[in-house]
Parts: sequence; structure tokens; C-alpha cells
Amino acid sequence: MEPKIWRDMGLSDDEYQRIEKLMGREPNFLEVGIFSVMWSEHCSYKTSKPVLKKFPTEGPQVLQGPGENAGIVDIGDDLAVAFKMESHNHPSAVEPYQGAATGVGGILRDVFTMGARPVAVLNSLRFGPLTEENNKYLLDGVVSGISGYGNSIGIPTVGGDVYFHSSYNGNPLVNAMAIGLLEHKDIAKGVATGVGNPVMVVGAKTGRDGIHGATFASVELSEEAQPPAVQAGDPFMEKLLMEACLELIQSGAVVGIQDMGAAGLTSSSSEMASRGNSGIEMELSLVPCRETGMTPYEIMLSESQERMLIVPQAGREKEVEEVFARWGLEATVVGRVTDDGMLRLLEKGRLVAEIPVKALTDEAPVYHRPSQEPDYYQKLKNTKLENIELKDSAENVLLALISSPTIASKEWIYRQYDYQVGTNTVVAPGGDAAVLRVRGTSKAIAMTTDCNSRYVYLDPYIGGILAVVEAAQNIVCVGAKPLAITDCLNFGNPERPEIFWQFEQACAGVAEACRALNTPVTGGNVSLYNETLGQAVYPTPMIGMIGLLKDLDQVLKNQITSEGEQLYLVGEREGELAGSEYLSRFEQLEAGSLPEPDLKEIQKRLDFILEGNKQGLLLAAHDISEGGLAVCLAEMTINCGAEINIESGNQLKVLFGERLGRIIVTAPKEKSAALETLAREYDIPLTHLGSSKGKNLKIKVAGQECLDVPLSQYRPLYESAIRDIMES
Amino acid sequence: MLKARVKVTLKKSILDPQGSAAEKALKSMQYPVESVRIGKFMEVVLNEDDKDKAEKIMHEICQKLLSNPVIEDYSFELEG
Amino acid sequence: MLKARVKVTLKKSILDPQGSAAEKALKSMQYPVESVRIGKFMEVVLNEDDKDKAEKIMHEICQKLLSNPVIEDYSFELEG
Amino acid sequence: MKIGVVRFPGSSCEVDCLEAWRLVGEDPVMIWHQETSVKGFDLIVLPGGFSYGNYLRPGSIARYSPIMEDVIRFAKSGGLVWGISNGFQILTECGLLPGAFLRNVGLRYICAPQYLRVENSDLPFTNQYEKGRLIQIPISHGEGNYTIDDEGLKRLQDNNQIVFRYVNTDTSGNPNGSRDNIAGIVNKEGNVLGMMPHPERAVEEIIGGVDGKEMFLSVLKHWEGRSQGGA
Ligand SMILES: Nc1ncnc2c1ncn2[C@@H]1O[C@H](COP(=O)(O)OP(=O)(O)O)[C@@H](O)[C@H]1O
Ligand SMILES: [Mg+2]
Repeated sequence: MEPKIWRDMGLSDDEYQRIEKLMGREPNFLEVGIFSVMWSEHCSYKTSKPVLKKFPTEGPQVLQGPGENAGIVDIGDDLAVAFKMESHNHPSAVEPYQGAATGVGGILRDVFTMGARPVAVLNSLRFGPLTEENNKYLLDGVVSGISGYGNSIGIPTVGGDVYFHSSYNGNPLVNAMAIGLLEHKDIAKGVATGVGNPVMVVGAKTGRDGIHGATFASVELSEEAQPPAVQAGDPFMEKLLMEACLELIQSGAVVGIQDMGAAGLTSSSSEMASRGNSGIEMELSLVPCRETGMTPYEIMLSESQERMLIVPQAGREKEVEEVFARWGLEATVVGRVTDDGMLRLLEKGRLVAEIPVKALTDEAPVYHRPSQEPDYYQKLKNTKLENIELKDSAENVLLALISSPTIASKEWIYRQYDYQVGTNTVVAPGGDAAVLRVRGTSKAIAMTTDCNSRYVYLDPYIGGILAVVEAAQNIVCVGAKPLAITDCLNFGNPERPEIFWQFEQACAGVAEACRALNTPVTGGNVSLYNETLGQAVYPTPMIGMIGLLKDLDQVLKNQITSEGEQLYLVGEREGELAGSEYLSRFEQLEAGSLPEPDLKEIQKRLDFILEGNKQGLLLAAHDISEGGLAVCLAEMTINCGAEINIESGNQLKVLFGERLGRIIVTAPKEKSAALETLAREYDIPLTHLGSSKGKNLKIKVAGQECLDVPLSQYRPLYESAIRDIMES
Repeated sequence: MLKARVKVTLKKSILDPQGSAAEKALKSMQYPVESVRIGKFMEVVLNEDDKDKAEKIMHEICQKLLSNPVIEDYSFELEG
Repeated sequence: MLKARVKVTLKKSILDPQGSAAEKALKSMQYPVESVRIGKFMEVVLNEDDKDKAEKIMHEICQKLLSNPVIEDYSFELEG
Repeated sequence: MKIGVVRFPGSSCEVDCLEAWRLVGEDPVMIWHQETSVKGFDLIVLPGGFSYGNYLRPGSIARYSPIMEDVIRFAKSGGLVWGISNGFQILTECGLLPGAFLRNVGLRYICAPQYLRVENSDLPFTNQYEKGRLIQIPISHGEGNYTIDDEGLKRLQDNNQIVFRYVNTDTSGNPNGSRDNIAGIVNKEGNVLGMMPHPERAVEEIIGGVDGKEMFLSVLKHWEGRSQGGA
């Protein structure tokens, strides 16, 4: 075989030799194609595997950890939550609407394939600054794609996060997370077992779209990289497919089920056989195709959307067909489960490929990439920030920060999402985390996505910790207890030692924080090669966390609703300038040394808030993140002003310094004493800040009046900043 | 002034959910329909009398705005 | 088999939100555009060889499904 | 009262409607679109969502679902029919209500709280409101821009068929470009209502308000009155 063939498919010469050795012969074109997608980074995790091994994945709450289509955690009452996050970065860069839409479609399939009914979607987005037309175009397209798909399928999009930073120019990040509910008995898995059981393709017909998409996802974006034919989504088809699959799973006829995501029929069949320690034989001429004359290669590598592979019990094929027919869908037997461990493909009876399944999965190469601390690291860490002073009046700084797209209200985005369908959304987008009630119980689940990649860039280890901490804070701020996470690890080209170092360090940080906060990793997704023209995105290990509220009545607000609420700061009074929004915006500097968070202390503070809420001492909570304390207060006082008096501290660091692990809470006057007592019991720092009052936000620091702004001034800025940019 | 009539159609390999839905509906209503594909039809009036210039402009705006070259093809006719 | 090419356009009296948006965008990009109206273009393949019958069928399905007579007009051409 | 909520392929608010009816003590039934009769029902709800993906035009394909023939007959014989959002679009497509829908001005989907003014409170669906009351009921649609010709509009106005109008309290005026700010209308006889806002999403404080609950209570009140009148 010509080296050009495998090289064009993204295989290295070493990898090709490994294939020959595993096969014991020269593979044919189709077989090389199959190996190339299965061994792509996207499917094989060949680079990331050794690193991901370090994540804590166990806990009493975990019913299904990494390795399946989605993770599952127990929420009691025989109920469980399935959830997972995934990237669709490169397709969205090429065609933002369809790229984002099919991203939503794909992650939903991952969840309902587990037997769970999807109840919510979140999205985590990163774009270059909106001062550039192309980034506006991408944001607009991505948001309409998410809206177009999620709304039509009738699952609420309830949250997410968005940041704008120049490192994402040309390579936006589009990560989607889906959450589903199920009963323990309905957990389904992606396994093919039972020799002789049929293998069925269900849902949409196979077309020539997205061939080699998994490979495309595993290379850098460049002028030459040929994007595959774009996949278009059909949310209506997906909705029917979802209803049919859930109905079928409940019938008990299903042995194994898996969606056809990246690498389509190839990955679904070989992964199911691999998990089942079995083999699969398929007659490709039986696969329903949308176009005529499709070759076995095209059929195996197509990434047409809205398809699933199902292994039902032998003899129940008719039942499967009937369920799907009721929803107007096709279900076709295309093969059967065997016991010889081979993926065997026939075309009209002629053998066209025969590969040991394990060669495609377990035997995929694993790389221990060299890792090296990048030059920038020490330099930025040692940048002196001591002499930096407040550049402008505190009022002007606050108004500028609050109207910068990363901090401003995301309403322009989420009003395009149907966040209410299902009538379970208790905390809608705009809060710290979304909250959905679980009908038939008194419980609710909370969910959030977070990652400040500037922190991760400055210090990947600490930044990784902080991404998890921020997610946990957001969950706690709505009154829920953090349960577990999923992640989506977006990095540059791991073949560059500096990038691989970022990856290793960030994952170590995530692992450390998950261990300390008792939120195991139940699954996730790795998206490498996020680079344009040799420029990597900021390392972005997105964290999707879910939490549980035992009692729906204990949902905490994130805003002040009435006068006389007592405001308290949990945590340090001063933040740091390192990595802060202030520094970036007013000094054009992204530098500094991030203090290593004390996870034990942070856990204590989170527990304190949960306990205070349980005892009915709290009215609202909001965590301090980008922009610092002043921004946090402004966000809390959108409806009612406050008078704040902080006795000591450096004005700049108090108002705009950043440091995670700090949360502002409010209590009714008559509960203040009890709250203060509880803080002493928990041995955590609690500072009384002042009380809600009037229509202005007034802040005094160290006896000096530094800020007095009417909310009628900052509220419109906060609310319309993104809209004004997007609709001008 | 010149008027351009533009047809924008989905590329062959791209799924057309709208067309398939209409196709299925018509079939279930017993019409002898084999297939339906749905695209866009636009009428653009240009403030330009020179046909050559107009043609150039139309190609530009079709590529930039009226169609999405990644998934669609376009064609147009100019008329006086 | 016969193929029908169908144009569905919004009635003159009906405001066209999509068309006006495109028009605005093109004007702001400095193109000499007077107006844009956006409708649909459909290709329907019929399992029918008789032109007269096909014509009758097409009128029916255009009125019943492919257009909404309250706001839209349609026209089509048949082709062998 | 025997209430049926029709489920089309692609509907998504059918369960929300069922739940809202349960909240006021009713025991509604789901009707699959392939059924052919609504005999025995007192009210038919056409729920929101994306029937048939809303492909082609919203409601255009659902209008030909088997069940619709009998729903049309039912409506014409005076039966109560209530179309919400996509249900409203289906009602205009099948001619039970006049007018048609275009994409929202601005071309974006909108999900948001919305103020409405109750313009007609003498209906089976609105008798629990006072005329002129402002209520908050969320909207969620991409093609809610109601359009109708001059004569048609005049007829709606003259016959008091406009039931809800979008109004402005702070920032939320006409969200989608609807003619005459129309958010909901009835047929001349008053038994077929179509509205774009989602009252089933406004029946509990915990999910964002209760202003829609009176609609459900209105229908029940009307029904009681009727049965006591022996009709
Ligand atoms: N892409 C998005 N989709 C939906 N909701 C979003 C999105 N981005 C932000 N939001 C909403 O806005 C809220 C505030 O976002 P963000 O500023 O990132 O908050 P935080 O700093 O608390 O994480 C989020 O909790 C979410 O509910
Ligand atoms: Mg927060």
C-alpha cells in the first residue's frame, strides 16, 4: 500500500506498521480507513488516556463512570441522572449553525442511549472578541444552531457560559452538555453480547456526510485541512428517534444500544463488540442509504446524524420494527453478534473487511507525549503587580467591567433558547446554576458549566482546580450539594510539549479538586488540536457539574429581592490582580501568580453555606468570579440597591481583585446572629458587608466612599451590552 | 434597475429534512410523489443598469450572504 | 417521471421579515440593492408521465401543502 | 370535564398541558394524532412544539394528521378547541382561525416573560379575568409574527375576536412584529381560541408565575355553567 494513503487518513508510518502487525497481513483500503478513524485522537484518546487515568471516578453516588456513552449518578428514590459533555468545535468553526446544532443532537443521543430521558441541555461557548465581525457571525450562528436544534426537539436549554478572548479567534469552542433522568432499572449500555443476536441500524438513512469527521476533529484548522462534507441535523428525526429508543429500552428487548457519533457505524459497532468481548458481522448492502452507489468505505465512515445501533434479543426484531414504525422510523437488521472477536464486513456476501475488534479499541496506540514547561509560565508568574493602581474612578471601572461581553448578562443568548419547555425549570438561565425539579419527588437537580481559561493559561494546575471550584460554588449558590462532574478538555496540539504540559497540569488540578470536593469524574470528552495557524486556544478544561437539592423549597436566589437583607462575605476580603478581568482590561496584561487554593477551607465554606441554607438562615447567595466583589454586588443588586462598608483593605484589590472560594450571601436581619454563630462553628471567615437599601449601590472601603452608582445606570448596561453589539 | 431571480438549493449530499417531511406528507396523502427538495427563491432588485456589473454584484452577494457555500449552491437570472 | 420546479413567494402586500433583514444587511455592506424578497424554491419529482395529470396534481399539492394561499403565491414549471 | 390533548409527532408541550390540567383537578387524556375521532371530548387542546419539525411552515403538515379532520368537525359543531403556540399555527393552517404566521421580526427565536392585556373576558377561556387586566405569560416561538389582511383585521376588531394583545410595561412590547399586537384570537363563535403565549407555563409560582391559571379555571367555570344549564 502506498504510504500516501494512510498518511492522508492521518495515520503515522509507525501506526501503519502496528496495524500490519496486528492484522498479520497487509490491510486493504477499507480496513485502513477503519483503523484511521478508530485510532484518531477523537475516538482512541491515544494521547490523553494516560493522563485521564488520574481522575477520581468512584464514589457511592456513581452508578456509571467513564467508558460508557454517559456517566450516571444516583439521586435516591431509585432515580438517577445521566449526563455528559462533548465538543463540536471544528464543525462549528466551518459552519456555525449546523456545527452547533449537530453538537446538541450528538450529546442528546449519548444521554438517551443510556435509557435516560433528556431533561436539559447546557452549552459552554468560547469565541474571539466581538469587536471582530467574524466572531459575531460565529456567535450568532452557533446560538441559532443550538436554539434551532434544542428548541425543536423540545428539551430546555437551561444554562451554560460564554467567554470572549482573542485566543479563540478562528477556533471557537462549542461544548454541549446534556442531562437526563432515569430509573435505575432502565440503565442501558453500549454492549453487543449474545451470539446470534441481531444488529440493527435505526433512525436516519446513511448519507455521504461527515466522512472522516473524527479525523478532522483531530487535526489543526488550516488552509489545507479539507473539511469533510458538513453534517446537517434533523431535530425532528432525533425527537422521534429518542421517543422510539426510550420506549424500546423500557420494553426490555434491548441487549445493547449505542448512538452513531464520530466515526459512525465503525465506532459504534466496534466499541459495542469490544465492551461485550464479542464480534460483529454486518452485511453493508442492508444499511439503508440516502444516496445511491455508496461504497462500503463511505457507509462505514459516514457521520450522518440521528442514527443508532441496537442489539436486541434474538427473536424480538419484529417488536423493534414495530416500535420504530409507530414513530415513522425504519429499523433494519444489518448483521449479528458473533463470538470470534472480529469485526467482519460483507458487501453482497463478499468479504470486504475483517479486523480483530480489540485491535481497533484496546490495542490502539497509547502515546506518552513529552511534556515541557513553556517559557511564558515563569515569566508571567513572576510579573510584578504590586505597583498597579486603580486607573480610573471605581464607578467607571465597574461600569466598564459590567458591560464587557464576558461579564455582561447573557440574556441575548438565552432568550433564543426555550429554557422552560417541560415546565420544570425552577432556576432559569441567568442564575449561578440552573435548577430543575424532579417531578414526583421533592427533589431538584442543579447544573452548571464553568472554566476561566485565563487562570488555566497562567497556571494550568491551579486553573484546573479553580474550574472545578467555580462549578462547585455555582452549584452551592443555588442551594444544591455538588455530586459529580463531566468534562470537556479543549487544548491545542498535544504533540507540542508545552501544550501537553498544559494538558497534564490542568488535568492534575481537576483531579485534585474533584478528590477534595468529592465530585468524581463520570465521563467527558477530549478535544485537542484547537489551533489556528499555529496559535493554540487558551487551555480550556470545561467542567460540567451537577448537584442535588433534597428539598425544592431550599432553592437559593442569586439576587437581592427586598430591602433590609444583611449582606455577608464568606472568605477573604481582598482578591488578587493576577489573572483578573481588571488587569486584562485596564492594563492589557494577563499575568501574575495565582495563589494555590486551600481546598479543605473551600469545602468548609461550601458546607457552611449548605448548612446555613438548610437551617433557613439564607435568602440569597452569589459567588465572586470574574470582575471581583464589586461586579458580584452589582449583579446581586439589579433589583434593589445596597450600602456596603468594608472596614479595611486595598481599594483595588477589595473591589476588583479575584480569588475563588469567596461567596456573598444574604440573610434576613433576625437570622444574622445565628448565621454569625454558625460561621464560628465552621471556623470560616465571615464579614458583614452591609444591607440592601434604596436604588443605589454604595461601597465604602477603609472609611473611604469609593462608589455610588444608581442601579438605573448599571442595570441597562449589564442587560443590553451583548445585544447592542450583536444587533447594531 | 435590474432584477435578479435567485435559486438557492441544498447541495446533493446535504440532508434536507424539510423536503423529506413534505415528501412523506404528500405520500401519505396518496400523491404520486417521488421526492421533494426545498430551497430558497429570492428576488433582488439592484440599483444598477449595467448587466455585467450586476452579474458581478450578484455573485458576490450570493456567496457572501444569500447562500451558504458550505452547504448550498446558487444560480440566478438577470432581467431588465 | 416528471419534475416540477416550484416557486413560492410571499404576496406583495405581506411584509417579508427575512427579505427585509437581508436587504438591510446588503445595504449596510454598501451594495446597490433596492429590495430583497425571499420565498421558497422546491423541486418535486412526480411518479406520473402525463403532463396534464401532473399539472393538475401540482396545482393541488401547491394549494394544499406547499404554499399557504393566505400569504403566498405559487407558480411552477414542469419538465420531462 | 373530558379534556383531550393531541400529540403530533414533534409536539413538545403536550405533557406540560396535561400537568397544568391535573393541577386544577382534571384528568386529561393524550390523543395520538393518528386517531380519527374526538367523540366524547368536551375540549381539545392543540399543544405547542414543533409538529413535524415545523418544516415547510409551522402547522402545515400537522394540519393533515388523521385526527385533524374530526377536530375540524368538532370545532365547527361548537366544540371547544384551544390551540397554544404551535397549536395556534395549526388552527390558522387549517382555516379554523383566520390569518397566518411569519418569522419573528428580527428573525430570532424568543423565549421570555411577556405582558399581555386581556381584551375579551367574555369567553369560555377568559371569564376569570377582568377585561383590560395585564397578565404575564411567557412566550416561546420563532414564528409568532401574526399577519392578516386589512379586511380580516377589521373583522377581528369589529367582532371582538382579539383576545390578548402584547403590551409594553417596561421593555416588553410587541416582541415579534404581530399585526395590531395580536397575541391571541378566537373564531367568531368564540369556541376556538388560538394564542402564541404559553399559559401552561404560568400555573405555578415555582416555575415563574400563575397568571395563566385563570384560563384553565375559566374553561372549568364555563363548563360547570353549561352543565348546570343542562346544555
Ligand atoms: N451559553 C449560554 N447558554 C445559556 N445560558 C447561559 C449561557 N451563558 C451564560 N448563561 C447564563 O448566564 C449565567 C451567568 O453566566 P456567567 O457569567 O458565566 O456566570 P458564572 O460566573 O456564575 O458562571 C449562567 O449561569 C447561565 O445561566
Ligand atoms: Mg456564579
